[in-house]
Amino acid sequence: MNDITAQEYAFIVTAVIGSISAVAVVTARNVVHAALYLVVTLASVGVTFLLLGAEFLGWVQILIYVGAIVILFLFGLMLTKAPIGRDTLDNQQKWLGALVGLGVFAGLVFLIQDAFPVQDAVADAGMQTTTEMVGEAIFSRYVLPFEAVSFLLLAALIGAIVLSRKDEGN
Amino acid sequence: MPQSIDYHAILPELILAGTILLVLIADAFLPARRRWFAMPLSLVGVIATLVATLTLLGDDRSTFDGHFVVDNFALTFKLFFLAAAVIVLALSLRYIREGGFYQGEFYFLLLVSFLGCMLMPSSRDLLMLFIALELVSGPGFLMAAFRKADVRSNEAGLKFFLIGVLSAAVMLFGMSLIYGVTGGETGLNEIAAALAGLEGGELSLAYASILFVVVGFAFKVSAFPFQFWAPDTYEGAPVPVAAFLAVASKAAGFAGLLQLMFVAFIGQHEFWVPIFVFLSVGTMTLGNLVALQQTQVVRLLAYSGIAQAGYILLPFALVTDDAASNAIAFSAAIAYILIYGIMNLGAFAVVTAVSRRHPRANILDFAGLWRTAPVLAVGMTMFMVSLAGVPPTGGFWAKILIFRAAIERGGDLGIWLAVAMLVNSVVSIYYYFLVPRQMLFKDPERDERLRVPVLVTAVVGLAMVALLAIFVLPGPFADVADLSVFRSLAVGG
Amino acid sequence: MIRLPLVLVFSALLFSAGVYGVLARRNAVMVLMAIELMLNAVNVNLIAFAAQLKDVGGQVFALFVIAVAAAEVGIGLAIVILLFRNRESINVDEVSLLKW
Amino acid sequence: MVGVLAAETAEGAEHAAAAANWFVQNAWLIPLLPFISGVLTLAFGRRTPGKGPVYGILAVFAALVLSLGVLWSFVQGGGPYERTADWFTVGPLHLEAGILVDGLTAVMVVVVTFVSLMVHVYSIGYMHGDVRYTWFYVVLSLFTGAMLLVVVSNNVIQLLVGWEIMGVCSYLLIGHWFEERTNSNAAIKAFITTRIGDVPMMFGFFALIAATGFTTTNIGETTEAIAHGEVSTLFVTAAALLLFGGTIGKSAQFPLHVWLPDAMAGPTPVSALIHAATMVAAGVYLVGRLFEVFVVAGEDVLFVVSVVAAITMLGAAILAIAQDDIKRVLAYSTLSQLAYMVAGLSLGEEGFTAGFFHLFTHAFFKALLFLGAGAVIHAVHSNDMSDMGGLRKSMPVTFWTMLIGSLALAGIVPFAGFWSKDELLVVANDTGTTWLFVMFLGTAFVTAFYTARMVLLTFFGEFRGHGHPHEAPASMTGPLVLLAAATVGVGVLGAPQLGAVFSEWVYFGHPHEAHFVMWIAAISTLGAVLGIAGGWALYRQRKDPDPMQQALGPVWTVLVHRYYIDDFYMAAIVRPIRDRVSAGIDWINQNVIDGVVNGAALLTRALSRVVAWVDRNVIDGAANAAGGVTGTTGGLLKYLQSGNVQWYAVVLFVGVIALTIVFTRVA
Amino acid sequence: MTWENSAITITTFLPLVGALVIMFVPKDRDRLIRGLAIAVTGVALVFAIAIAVGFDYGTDGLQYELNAAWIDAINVRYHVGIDGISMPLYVLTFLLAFLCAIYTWRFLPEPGRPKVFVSLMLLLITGMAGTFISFDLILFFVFWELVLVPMYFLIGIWGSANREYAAIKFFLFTLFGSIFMLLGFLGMYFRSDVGGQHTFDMLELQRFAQGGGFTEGFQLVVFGAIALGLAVKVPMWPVHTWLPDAHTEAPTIGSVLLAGIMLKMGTYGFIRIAIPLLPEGARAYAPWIGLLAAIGIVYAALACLAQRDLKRLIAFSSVGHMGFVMLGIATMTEIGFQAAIFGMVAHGVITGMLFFNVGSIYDRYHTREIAAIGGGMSQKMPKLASTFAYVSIASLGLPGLAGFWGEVMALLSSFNPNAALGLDEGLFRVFMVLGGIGTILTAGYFLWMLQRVNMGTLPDRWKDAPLADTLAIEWLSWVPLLLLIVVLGLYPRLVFGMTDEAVAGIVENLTRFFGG
Repeated sequence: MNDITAQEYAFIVTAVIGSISAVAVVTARNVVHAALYLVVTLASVGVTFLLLGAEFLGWVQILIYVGAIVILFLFGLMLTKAPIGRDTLDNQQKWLGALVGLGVFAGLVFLIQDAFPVQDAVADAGMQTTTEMVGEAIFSRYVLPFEAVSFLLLAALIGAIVLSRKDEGN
Repeated sequence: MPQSIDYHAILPELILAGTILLVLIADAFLPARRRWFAMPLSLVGVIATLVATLTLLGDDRSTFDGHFVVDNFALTFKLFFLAAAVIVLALSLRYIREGGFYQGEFYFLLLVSFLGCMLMPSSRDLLMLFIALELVSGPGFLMAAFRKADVRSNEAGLKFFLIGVLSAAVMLFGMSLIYGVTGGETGLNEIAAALAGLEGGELSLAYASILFVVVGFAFKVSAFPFQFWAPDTYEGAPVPVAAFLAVASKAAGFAGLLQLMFVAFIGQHEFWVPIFVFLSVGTMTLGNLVALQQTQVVRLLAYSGIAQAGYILLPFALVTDDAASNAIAFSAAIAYILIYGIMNLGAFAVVTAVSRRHPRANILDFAGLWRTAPVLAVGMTMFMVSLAGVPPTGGFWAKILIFRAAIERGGDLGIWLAVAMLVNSVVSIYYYFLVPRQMLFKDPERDERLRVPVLVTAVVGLAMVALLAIFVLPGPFADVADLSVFRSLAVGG
Repeated sequence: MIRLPLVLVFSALLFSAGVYGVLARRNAVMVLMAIELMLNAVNVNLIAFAAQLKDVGGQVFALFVIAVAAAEVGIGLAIVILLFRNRESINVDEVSLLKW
Repeated sequence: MVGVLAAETAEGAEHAAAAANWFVQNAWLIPLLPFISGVLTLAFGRRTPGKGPVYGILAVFAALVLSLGVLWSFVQGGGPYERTADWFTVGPLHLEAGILVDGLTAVMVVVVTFVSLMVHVYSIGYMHGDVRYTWFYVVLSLFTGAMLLVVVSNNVIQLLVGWEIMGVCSYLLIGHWFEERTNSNAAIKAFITTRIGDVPMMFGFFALIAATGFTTTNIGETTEAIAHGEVSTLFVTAAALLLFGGTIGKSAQFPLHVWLPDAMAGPTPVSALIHAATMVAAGVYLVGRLFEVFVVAGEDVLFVVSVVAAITMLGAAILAIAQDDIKRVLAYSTLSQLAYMVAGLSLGEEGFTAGFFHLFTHAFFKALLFLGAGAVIHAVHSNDMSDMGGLRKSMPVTFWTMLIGSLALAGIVPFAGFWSKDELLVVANDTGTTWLFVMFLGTAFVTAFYTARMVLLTFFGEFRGHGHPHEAPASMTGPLVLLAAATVGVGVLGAPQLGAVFSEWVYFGHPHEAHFVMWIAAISTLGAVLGIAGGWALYRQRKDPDPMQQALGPVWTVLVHRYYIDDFYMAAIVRPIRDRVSAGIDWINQNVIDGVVNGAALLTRALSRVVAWVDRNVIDGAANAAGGVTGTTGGLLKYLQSGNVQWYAVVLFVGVIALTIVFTRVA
Repeated sequence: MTWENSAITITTFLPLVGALVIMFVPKDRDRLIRGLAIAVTGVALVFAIAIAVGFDYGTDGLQYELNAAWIDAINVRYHVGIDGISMPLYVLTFLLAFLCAIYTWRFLPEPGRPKVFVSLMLLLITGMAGTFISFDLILFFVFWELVLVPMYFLIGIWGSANREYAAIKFFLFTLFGSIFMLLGFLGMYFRSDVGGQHTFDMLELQRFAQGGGFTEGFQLVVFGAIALGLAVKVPMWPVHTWLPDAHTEAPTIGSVLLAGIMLKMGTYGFIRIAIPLLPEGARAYAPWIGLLAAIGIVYAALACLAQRDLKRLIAFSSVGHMGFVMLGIATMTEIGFQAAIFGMVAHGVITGMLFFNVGSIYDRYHTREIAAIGGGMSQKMPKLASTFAYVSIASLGLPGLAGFWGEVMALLSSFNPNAALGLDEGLFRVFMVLGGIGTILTAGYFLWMLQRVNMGTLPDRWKDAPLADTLAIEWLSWVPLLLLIVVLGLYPRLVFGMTDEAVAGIVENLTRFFGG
C-alpha cells in the first residue's frame, strides 16, 4: 500500500522545479541566468531538507548557499567579465558530456531502484531533528572535524585573499 | 554520549594547530625583510609536534568513540609526515624567499595541509577521513597556484583544483550512499560490520559506493585513470609544493586508503581486489611507459611517482581471506611508502637546487652536474638508482618486500602481479638512468659551481645516508613496517 | 511521508546534471557551479537517509559538506580570478600550457 | 697449507731392472741444466763478457758429460730406470714429474746434447754481432732443455710440456730476424702447422689417460692399459692415429710438411739443431716412445704410417732437386730422411732399431751439412747456389767436411748414412714389404742425385757470387770437424760386422739381431753411385737454365711450386678463415647478435612512444575528435593543443562508469 | 669476534672503509689519496694471504665462517665463509686490487679526479671479494649488484670515446641477467622448507636439494633463470656482446678488474650455486652449456682474427677463455671443475696482465688500432714488447705457463663427462674437438697480433715519438703477475691443491644425488 502523502506531493513539485532549474544551470546561454537558476535549484534543495524534517539544515542551506555562495559566484562572474552568448559557454565536447551525464544518471537510477525499490518503500513519518540535537552531535563526537573544517575555511580565506589580491610586484 | 576527550591523544594536532595560528599572527607583525622568520617558527612548531608525537609511542589510544585512534599505524605515518614537513620546510626557505612569494601565508597553508596529513591516519570515520582529505587538498590547490605571476602555476592550480573537487564530489556521493546502506554508520569498524550483513540490490549499491569512495583516494595517490593532474601540477607548482604533493599528500592518500580497504571494506575484498589489480597494473605500466618520453625532470619524477604509486597499490590487490598474507601485504605497502618518501624527497631536493639555475629543470640542464655540484649529482644518482630498485639502496628492499608479498600471496594472481611489477621495474631502469647519465657523462655548458643552500645539501645527504642505512640494515626498518600493521589484521580479523 | 527512492532519484539527477556541467561548460565559474550541484546531490542523499534512519549523523555530515563546499568555492574562485588576471580569459579548455 | 702446496719429495718407487749408475739416477739434471743456463743468460747474459754464450755452452757441455755417463751405463748392459716425484693431483688424476731412462733415452740425450753443444759453439762465430745475440742463446738453451725434457719424460703431460716449449722456441728462432715479414710469417706458419698436429696428439694422450680411468699419465702404465686394458680396438686405433698426428706435425710429414722448408728462414745453426738434428726427430721419438700403442693398434695403423712416410720420402726428395736455395735442398732432404725413419718404425718391431739408428746417424751428418751450408752462406752472404760455386779452394775445411756429410747422406760406405739405410732396406726385405723396399731404393737414388747436385753447384765450377769468400772462423770450423768425425765414426755402432752394439741399446721387445745382406748393400750402393754419377754428368759444369728444367719441362714448374700444396693451403684454408670467415663472424656479432639485444631495447622504447602517442593523440585526440563533431575551425585549432583538464574529467567519469559496470556485479 | 670468524669480514670490508676514509681527504691531496689506496689494498692483500696460509686444505668444509642474523623478516642472514673454491679467487681479487692501486699511482685517465676514482675502485673490490665469500643468496646478490654500480661509473666516466654507450650497455645487460637470477633465488627461497621456514642459506638449500626438495620441473625453470643471470656475467655466447664494448671503452684498471675478477663471479656462481643447489637442472642444461661454451671458443677465436682494435681483440679472447672454463664446468666432473677454477685464476692473471700491457701501449701510442701502431714495437720498446709477447703466449695456452692447465684439463674432462649424470660422451668429445680447433685458432690470432704489433720495423711516424719503455712503476705492478704466470704453469698444485677437497665434495654430492 502506498498512498501519496502531502509532503510527498510537495516534494515532487519541489524536485521537479529543482531538477528543471538544475538542468537549466548547466545549459543556460547566459551566465547570469545560470546563476539565478542555481539559486532556484539550491532553494528547492533547501525546501527538500525542510520537507525531510531537517529544519536546521534547510535554513543553513538556504542562508549559506542562496545568501552567500551564489553571491560569490556572481562576483566571480563579474570580476572575470564572463562573456554572454551560447557558443562561448559550452566547449566542444558537450555531446560527449551529455552522454556521460546520462550514463551516470541511468546507472545511479538503476542501482537505486535495485537497492530501494519504490514499490516496497514505506513512507513513514521522518523524525523532527532539532538544532540542539545537531549541535550536541557536533560538539561531542564531531568536534575534531569541526575544528578541522574551521582551519580549512581559514586557509581558504587566507589563500583566497593571497591569490586574488593584486600585488604591486607583478 | 558526551564523553571526556583524551587530550594527550590529540596533543600533536593541537600543537600543530597552535603553530599554524602563531605563524599567521607572527606574519602579520613581521617586517617584510623578516617574513622568512615564519619558516624557523614553523620548524620549531613541527619539531615540538614531533616530540609530542614521540611521547605517544607505545600504547594505543582512541577517543571520540574510537573514531580517532592513535596506534602504531597512525604514529608511523604521523612521524613520517612530520619528518617530511621538516624537509619540505628546509627546501622551501630559500626557494620561497627568493621567489618573491607570500612567505607567511605559504608556511601557513603548508602547515594546514600537514595538519590534514596528521589527522588522516588516525581517522577511523568516513566524515573525518573526508575532512582530513579536504584539509590536505584545499591548501594544496592554493599552493599549487602560488607562483601567482606564472600562468603555468595558475593552470596547475586550476587543474588540480577541478579534478580534486570533482573526485571529492564523487567520493562524497559514495560516502553518502554508504551512510545509507549501512544504516547510518560512519565509523569504519561499524561499517565493516554493517556491510557484512548486506545482500542483493543494497550490496551492489554498496559496491558502487565503495568504488566511488576509492575514486576520491585514487585521485589523491594519482592512480590511473585519475593521474592526469599530477604531471601538470608538479610542473607548474613551486618545486617544494611539488615535493609535498608527491610525498606527503600522496602518502596521506594511501594512509586513508589503507584504513578504508583493510578496515571498513575488508569484507568485500573479492569485489574490490580486481579493481586494484586494474589500478595497480594500469598505473605502474602507464607511469613507466610515459616516463620514458619525458624531457623535464619534474615531469619525469611525476610519472615515476605514478609508477611507484602503482607498486604501492599492488599489495591492495593481494588481499585474501588469509589474514597472515594480508598483514604481509599491508606492511609491504607501508614500507614502500616510507622508502618512496625518502628517495623522492631527496630527488626533489636536488631539483630545488638545480631549478635555481635552470627554472624549467630539463633533463639536459643536469648535464655535468657532478662537476658543478658533486654532492647533488651523487645524491641524485643514488635516488634514481633507488627508485629503480637497484642495490645498494633502500629502494631495492622496498621492491623485494612487495615482491615477497606477491609471492606469499601465491596463486596465479600473485605470480602474475609479481611478473608485471618485475617487467615494469626493468623498463623503468632505462629512464631512471637518463638523469645520472647527463649528470655524470656529459659536460656542463658552463663549468662554474652551483651554489647549493646548506639546508638542501643537508637534506640530500640525509636521504642518501637513510637509503644506504636501510639497504645495509633493513631489519629494523622492516620491523617498523610490521609493527604498523593494524592489530585487527595482525590477530587475523 | 516521502519515499526514499524518489529523493535519491532527485539527487541522482542533480548529480548527473553537475557531471554534465563540469564536462561541458567552458567558463570556469560555470564549472564551479556544476560542482556545487554535485555536492548538493550528496547532501540530499545524506538528509534523505538521515530522515529514513532517524539518525542525526547524516545531517551533521551534510553540514560539514556545506562548509567544505563553501571553502572550495572560495578557493576555486580565487584561482579563477588569478588565472583571469594573467590571461584575460577563464575558459577552461584554453588552460593547456602544461601538456604531456 | 704447507702440507699441500709444498711438493712431497717422497719418490715414487724406482723401477730399475739392473744396477743404474749415478748418472742414470740423476738424469733429471740433464734437461734442468740448459733451462737454468737459459734463465741465467736472460738475467745476466748482456752483462757478462762475450754477451752470454758461456752459460749455455757450459751447461750443455755438462749435460753432454752426464748423457755420456748415462749411455755408459747401457754400454755396460744397464737396464731401463724410472724415477718419479709427486707433482700435483686433479681429482682422480695423479700427475708425477719423472724421468724414464732406457737405451733409447740414452742415445737421444747424447745426440741432442752433442749437436746442441756443437751448435752453441758454432753460433759464437755465426751469430757474431747479431742484434739479439744474447737472446738467441737464451732461446737456444731453453730449446735444448725442452728437447731433453721430452726425451727423459716418463709421462705424457710432462712430455707435452716439453714438446710445446720446443714449438715456441722454434717459433722464436725462426722469427729471430722478425724485421723481415717473410721470417715472421714462416715462424707463425711453423707454429700453427705443428700445432695442428699437436692437438690430435693431445687427444691421443687423453685417450691414453682415459684408458687408465683418469688415474695416471705415466707412459708405461697408460700404454699398458691400452695394450691389455678393456678398451675397444677401435679406441686403440683412434688413439694411435691421433698420436701419429703429433709426428706428422713435428716431423713435418705429409700433409703437414709445409712448414719445414719455410723454417729455413731462421739462422742456419737453428736449422741445424732444431730443424734437422733434434726437434723434428721428436716426432719419430714420440712414435718410438709409445710404440706399444702402435703395435697393439696393429697392421692397419702401421700401414697408414708407412704410406704417409713413403709419400713424404720420395716427394720431398724429388723437390730437393728443384731447389736453388742450399738450405731448402737440405730441408727437403731432411723431410725425406725423417720419412725414412718413420717408415722404418712402420715396419714394426724389426724396424724399430733401424729407424732409430737412422735417426741417430742422420742427426750427425745432417747437422754437419747444415752447419757447413751455414759456413758457406756466411762467406757468400747468400743462400742461393746460383751465387756460389768453386768454393772448394777458398774454404777447404768446409768443403771436405761437407763432402763427408754428403757422402753419408748419399749412403756411401763407410759413412754413417750407409749403415742406417742399409739396415732399413734389410728390415724392409725381411718383413717382405717390397713396395717400401722399392721406395727406399728409389729415394736413395734421388737423394744421391740432389746431394751431388748440391755439392757440385756449391764447391765446383766458377764462383758466381760477389766479393771474396774465405774460410769461416775456428769457432765454426771446429764443430764441423767434430761432426765430420762423428759422421765417420757412429756408423760402426750399427755395423753388423762389428756386432751392431746400437741394437743392444735401442730395441723394442727383445734385442733385434742386425745382420748384413750383401746383395742389398750392393744394390743400395749402386743406386747411390748412379745418383752421384747422374749429378756429376749434369752439374759438373753449371749450365743456365738448370738442365733438369728442360728435362722435366712442366713438371719442373710443379716442383718449383712445391706441388702447389702451400698455395692450396693458403688459398683454401688460411686466407678464407683469417680474412673472410672471421670478418663474417665479426659482422654477425655486430649486426645480428648485438642487434637482437639492442633490438629488444629499441622495442621497449618504441612501445613507450606508442603509449605516449596514445596519451597525446587518443586520450586528448578523442577530445579533438569530439571537437571535430561540432567543429568550428577555431574550436578545432584550439583543441589541437592538449592538456585539457575537462578532458581529464571526462576520462575520470568514464573511468568510474567503466569500473562500475565492469566490477559491480549487479544482482 | 675472534680472528677466526671475523677475518674475512674485516678483509672484505677493508677497502670500503678505505674508500670512506679517502672521501674525507681533501681532493687536492692527490698523492695522499693514491697512497692510501695502495696502503689499504696492500693491507687487505696481506690479510687475504694470512687467511690463505691459515686455511686447512684438508677438508671441504667452510672455514672462517660467520653466520649472523641480518634481516629476520625474510630470514636473510649474513653468512660468510670461505672454502677451497673461494680461496684462490678471493686471494686473486686482492692481489689484482693491490696491483691496480700501484698502477694508479701514475696512470689515471681523463678526467682525473683520483679521489672519486680510487673510492669507486675500492668499493668495487669490496663488492667482488664479497661475492666469493657469501653463503646466503641475498647477500651474494647484494655484493653481485654492488659491483655493478662502481664499474658502471668507472667505464662511464673514465672510459674512452664511446664510453657512455658501453657503460649503459654493460649495466643493462648485467642487470637484465641479474633480475632473472634474483627471480630464481626467490623461487628457491619460497620452495625451500627448512624446519618449516624458508631460507636463502646456500648450505641449507644444498642439503634441502640433496634431499630431493626441489621438483625436476621447478629446477629446470629456476636453473634456466639463474644460469641466464650468470651467463651474462661470464659472459657466455651469445650474451657476450657487452664485453668487447665494455673492455674497449673501460680504463685500464677497469678492464683489468673486469676481466681479472668480475667475469669469474659468473662462473663461480655456476659452481657454487646453480649446480649444487639444482642438480636436476644442471644435468638437463649441461649439454647446452657445453655447446654454447664450445661455440663460444671457436666463435671468439674467429672474431679475434677480425679485430683491428687491440683491446677489443683481447676482450674477445676473454670470451674464448671463459668458454673453456664453462666447458670444464659443463662436464660436471671433478677434473672439469678443477680445470674451470684453475682457468679462472689463470685467465685472471694472464688477461689482467694483458690489459695492463695494452693500457701501457695505449699510453705510449695514444691509439689501440693495430694498423696505426704498425709493428716494430720490439725495436723501440723491447721490454714492453717482450712482456707483451710473453703474456700473449701464456694466453694461447703454452704448457709450462699458467694458461695451459685450465685449457688442457677442461678438454681432458670433456673426453669423458660425468657418467652419473648420463651426459653423452660422444657429444662432449665433439665439444672437445671444437675446443681443440679453438686452441689452434687462438694461437693463430695471438701470433698474428704479435706479428703486427711487436715484429717488423717501426713506422717512420713513430721514429721520433717519445715512446718510453716499461717504467719502474709498471714493473712494480706487473712483476708479480709475470712471475705468477710461470709459477702457476710449473707448479699448478698452488691452485689445484687449494680446490681439490672442496670440488671433490661438490662432485661427490652431485654423483650421489644421481645414485652414481
